[in-house]
Amino acid sequence: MGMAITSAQNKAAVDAAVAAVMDRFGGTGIEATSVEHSTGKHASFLRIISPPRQWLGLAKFLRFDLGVNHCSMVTGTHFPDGAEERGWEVAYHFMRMPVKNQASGACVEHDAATLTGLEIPLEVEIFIPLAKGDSPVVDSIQSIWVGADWNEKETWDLVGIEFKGHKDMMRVLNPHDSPLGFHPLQKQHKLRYHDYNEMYDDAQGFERKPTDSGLVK
Amino acid sequence: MGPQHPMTHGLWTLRVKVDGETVVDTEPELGYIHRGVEKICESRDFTQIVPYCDRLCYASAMTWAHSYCYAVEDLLEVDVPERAEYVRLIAVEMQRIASHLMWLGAYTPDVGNLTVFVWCLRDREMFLDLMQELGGSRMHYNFPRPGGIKRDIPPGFANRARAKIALFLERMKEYEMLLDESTIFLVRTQGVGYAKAEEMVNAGVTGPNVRAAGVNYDVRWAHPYSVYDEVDWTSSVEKPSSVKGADCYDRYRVRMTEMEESCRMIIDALDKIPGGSDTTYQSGDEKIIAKVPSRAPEGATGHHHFEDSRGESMFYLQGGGEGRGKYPYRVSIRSPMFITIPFVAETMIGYKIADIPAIMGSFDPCIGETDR
Amino acid sequence: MMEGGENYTVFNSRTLVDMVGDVTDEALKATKLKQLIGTLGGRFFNWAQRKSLFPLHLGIKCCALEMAAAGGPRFDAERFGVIFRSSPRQCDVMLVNGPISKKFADPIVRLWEQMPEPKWCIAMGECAISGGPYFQSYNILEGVDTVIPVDVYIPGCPPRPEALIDGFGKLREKIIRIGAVPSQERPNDAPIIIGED
Amino acid sequence: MGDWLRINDWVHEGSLFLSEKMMNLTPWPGESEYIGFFIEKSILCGLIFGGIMNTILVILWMERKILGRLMDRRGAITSLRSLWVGESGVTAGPWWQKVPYGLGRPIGALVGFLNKVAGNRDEKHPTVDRVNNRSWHGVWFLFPGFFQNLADGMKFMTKEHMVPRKADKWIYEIAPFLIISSTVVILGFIPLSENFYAINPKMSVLFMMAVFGVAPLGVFFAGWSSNNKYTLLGGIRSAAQLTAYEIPMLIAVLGVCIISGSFNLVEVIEFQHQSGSWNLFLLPLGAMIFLIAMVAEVERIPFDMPEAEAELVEGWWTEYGGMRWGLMFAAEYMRTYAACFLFAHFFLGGWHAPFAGVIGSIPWFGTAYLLIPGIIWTMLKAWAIFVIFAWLRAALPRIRTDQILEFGWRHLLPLSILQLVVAVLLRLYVFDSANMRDTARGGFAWDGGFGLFLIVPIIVTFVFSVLFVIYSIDEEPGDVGRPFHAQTLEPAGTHKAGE
Repeated sequence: MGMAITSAQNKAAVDAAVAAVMDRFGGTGIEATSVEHSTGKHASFLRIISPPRQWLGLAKFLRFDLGVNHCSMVTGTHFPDGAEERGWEVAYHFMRMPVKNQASGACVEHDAATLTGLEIPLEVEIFIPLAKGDSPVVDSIQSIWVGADWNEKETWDLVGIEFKGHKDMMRVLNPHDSPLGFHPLQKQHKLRYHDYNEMYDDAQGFERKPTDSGLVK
Repeated sequence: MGPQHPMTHGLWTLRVKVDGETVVDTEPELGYIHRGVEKICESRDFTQIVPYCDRLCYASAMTWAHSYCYAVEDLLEVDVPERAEYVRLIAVEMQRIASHLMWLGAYTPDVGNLTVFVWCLRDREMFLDLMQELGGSRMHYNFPRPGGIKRDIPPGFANRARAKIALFLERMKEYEMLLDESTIFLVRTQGVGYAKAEEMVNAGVTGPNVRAAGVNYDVRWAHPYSVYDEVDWTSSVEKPSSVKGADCYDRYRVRMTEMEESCRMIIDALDKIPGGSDTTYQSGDEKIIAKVPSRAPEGATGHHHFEDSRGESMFYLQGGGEGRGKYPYRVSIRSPMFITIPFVAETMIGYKIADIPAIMGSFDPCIGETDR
Repeated sequence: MMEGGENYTVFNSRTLVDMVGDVTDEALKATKLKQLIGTLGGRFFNWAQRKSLFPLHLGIKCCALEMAAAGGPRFDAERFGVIFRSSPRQCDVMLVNGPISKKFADPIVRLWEQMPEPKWCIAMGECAISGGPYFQSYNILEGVDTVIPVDVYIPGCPPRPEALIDGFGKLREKIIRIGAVPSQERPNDAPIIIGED
Repeated sequence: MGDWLRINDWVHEGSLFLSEKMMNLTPWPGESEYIGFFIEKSILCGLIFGGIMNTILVILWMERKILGRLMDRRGAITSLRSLWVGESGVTAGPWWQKVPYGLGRPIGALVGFLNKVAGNRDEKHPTVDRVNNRSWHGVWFLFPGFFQNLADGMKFMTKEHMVPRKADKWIYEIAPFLIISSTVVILGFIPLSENFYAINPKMSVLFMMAVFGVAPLGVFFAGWSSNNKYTLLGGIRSAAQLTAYEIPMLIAVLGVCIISGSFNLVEVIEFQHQSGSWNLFLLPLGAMIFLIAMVAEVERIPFDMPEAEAELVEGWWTEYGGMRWGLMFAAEYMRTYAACFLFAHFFLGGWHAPFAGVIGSIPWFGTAYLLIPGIIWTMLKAWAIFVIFAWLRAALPRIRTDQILEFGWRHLLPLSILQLVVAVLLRLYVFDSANMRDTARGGFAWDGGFGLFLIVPIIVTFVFSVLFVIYSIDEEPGDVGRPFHAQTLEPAGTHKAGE
């Protein structure tokens, strides 16, 4: 009981992070705000909107100065109907964990209420809007967070966002022999039988051939 | 190894290069049950997505559905009634026990003992029965709803849960007798599969696997979301045995203690639940489910970090899809095992072939969520 | 010498064996002994086959856990001779318990071809029957019967372990009805669906 | 002290009589001895193999039931009942009408009769019948679960025979037969009773141990010829493991032979009886080593690394299906069974009833007790050993290959030499050959010269038990360091000598 981060700690950490980011990157197009979750404990998190040019510098700042050591997720989104400068968007989610390498037979015995400064867990959300086009490119952060490696692979595989500087990019979820440029989560790909009539008139599939007939036995 | 191989706990391939019996290089290969859930969810409304989230991970359906529900509540700006939060906590912790039991059951055949596997299945049935009372189904409960829960806890549930947990805690001693006191089990798991805390965190490994290395980090207290700050529990952290990090035995111990903590949490939550654990509200009562708008405005986003039984799961939703916002525009799922599997594959290098299942199993892979 | 299937020609004894076999066969046919032995032994072998159905230990998705639970104490499929083996060479039944993705279509056909005749296939769960909740997906086949012939369908998402055991019961009924014939010679008209009768 | 069930003598006399009668009709009456020998051996082999093969069903059944019970399950409950009641009400119809010459009519009548006695009871309650069809309710004499293995074996016969395309066909085909034939040969040398054995050469122990070592060759052949990485690894592991455990096992057996003064199995057993004490109490360490090594030799848990299911699918028999696999499966259990027999013979006094002297002196009961044929005692002892095997399988996880080998070479081998020394000392300085007796009670050769009956076995067993207890008490959990780190950063073969 009582072993959770209080909202005061949370607010303090996020405010300090916002101040640090704005202090370092103010005026470069990077916007850092403190946002509240709209449910539950209404905890705050740090949201940064960054142009792609500044991304690598921001990432290094987060990793080495703010101690954000855990890359949670990379999400790419396709906005074919969006604004010109936001045809694609990459959303990153990071976490800060109070981690040290442990000596033998020891562990971090801390009380959550006593954590201060950079030890307080922090949630970071970063949006990077990319311009419209066929080949969206963003810098890879594979070398900063190892955990971003497979996340980026997946984002490229499903959404088709290229990560500049990523070594060993390959398909992870789709078959290796998928056609070049096939990224199923792009919006021009419809769900296979999305049409209502097609779905229900011939629900058993007696007349319809799967789109992949001939590809498999 | 794979895709059909008893080691893999699902369908995936691990290409292993060996020199004699020593593993020299590994390369995981996923995607054998990639189902495109993220794409399908873009044409489902917010309630229809819950069953898909159930089916993400076959060993812990409840946690994934809850993970989604918290994210969609963040998107739709809903506050959940407190009683519903308590029931959710009970359901999630029971699912965590069942999932860890399934892990233990799958892990012990990896090191060669079939008895514990069968016993774990036996005890898992108790918790499946309890969850079946909540959701109505054995595995995919479809229990939480955006804004609350589908049904309240049924009459007599609390007493049955208490009795079964008391029995289960007795049975856990049997497991510990059979495993912790067996020298063979110890030599198979101790000193095998070291993973360092800092490397794991950097590589994105979360949950029990990283807590086994002595890192006291748990989303449940670091980013408190449900009523976890009100019930009585402590994060189960194992002291690693070596500077090299946590070995398989540590990961086994951390899950065992986590099951005990979950039992404690459930009992405590049953005592503290507002309205009392003996009352049952009708489905749709505002005490257990809040009013939820069915559309999300364009541009709204919601995400939620959630402590799944395998690590930190997360949903990231963008509102404003088709049907004027009735569907989400983009659903993105963070699977803990997707990030963990490449790390585990590297961990194995240098060990013997016989250690591959021991190491792989100790990280608790679940391919359903990995491939999505 | 080792190529093709012509290994027996080394001693040129194949023809001899064939000839002796043919003569014996004719003699047996003439005395109807073959029919006698075939009918009598056939029933016993039929019994043996239907009482010992080894499914392949192949866990694809959710139903794999119900498959495991069916082997556990409460349901205990081993009572009925259902024992899970890991190698396809030693199995009689392929229990397909999940969606078949495009990537997995090839391996599962290979697994099916590695199993010796007579063999059966049980499609367990909606995903294996028709694609289930993922039938719209870009990566999922519409049921396993698009790649391998299915004998018994068990609906449910996932079916309970009792349903799985009942599925094996239905498979036994099928075996007693049409005999333990290889999968190519089996009448393809009426797959069994649990819950129909 | 003799056994009234003198099967060897009966068969010998009977076949001699038969051959004399037969040969007197031919122009070579003097050859009847050889013909008689041939007939005798054929009958005996048939009896021995038939007996052992049939009782293997008991072994398999016991394992399933014991494992099932330990795992809170029932185990197999298949019974022959479904032969006549069909499956869930579905039958094959009056199939006996297809049998030519009307020979099927008695079968039809039999089926009808069985259906009346032990068939579906009530057509109005199909669910009850369906549940009953799975099992034996009310019909105890159908031995539920016993025929599961019969069904398995018959099924293997009908399975398709497949040879992998890349396999080395000849060796692939030969390997299972190598394994099973060498196993069957062992069974021929096992006496089931004082007067019931197929053959009893003077050096039977040596020969048996030699034949036991042939099967690993077949295993290695099978693993290599399948041309599969799992089977190859399994075969290599098997070869390494069997070599490592053969030596301690042989030395343990050597201890037994030294203390008994014979390489003949029958004489080893008779010695145990006549000297008054089973070898188990004289050489407890040897018995333990022999048991452990035997578990490893027959590749059962915890030493089933060659067929480790978790990493090597099914080990060296992954590529075998159908009857070839059935043969290897049977050979596995035959070896296990042979191991049980050997343990019973070497250490548990073979066919001699336990406490024959004490119980035999009870007036009426004792007489009846001594009349129990030795073959029953042999079987019971072997089955009791098999219970230990099954128990181990349920209780223990699997050991890693390097740990298996290390345990074999570094622990079992020195211990086996130690027990060899103990055996030599006992035989040379303690044994009193003058006190051997061939009575129901046995002799008292182990009185240590003090006239105290069985003083030596008691002391040895007590000392061993104390040492074992001391050894097996765990130290404080906090004090024990973890085992050494097993990670090899340099791959094998890259080490240089002297580093």
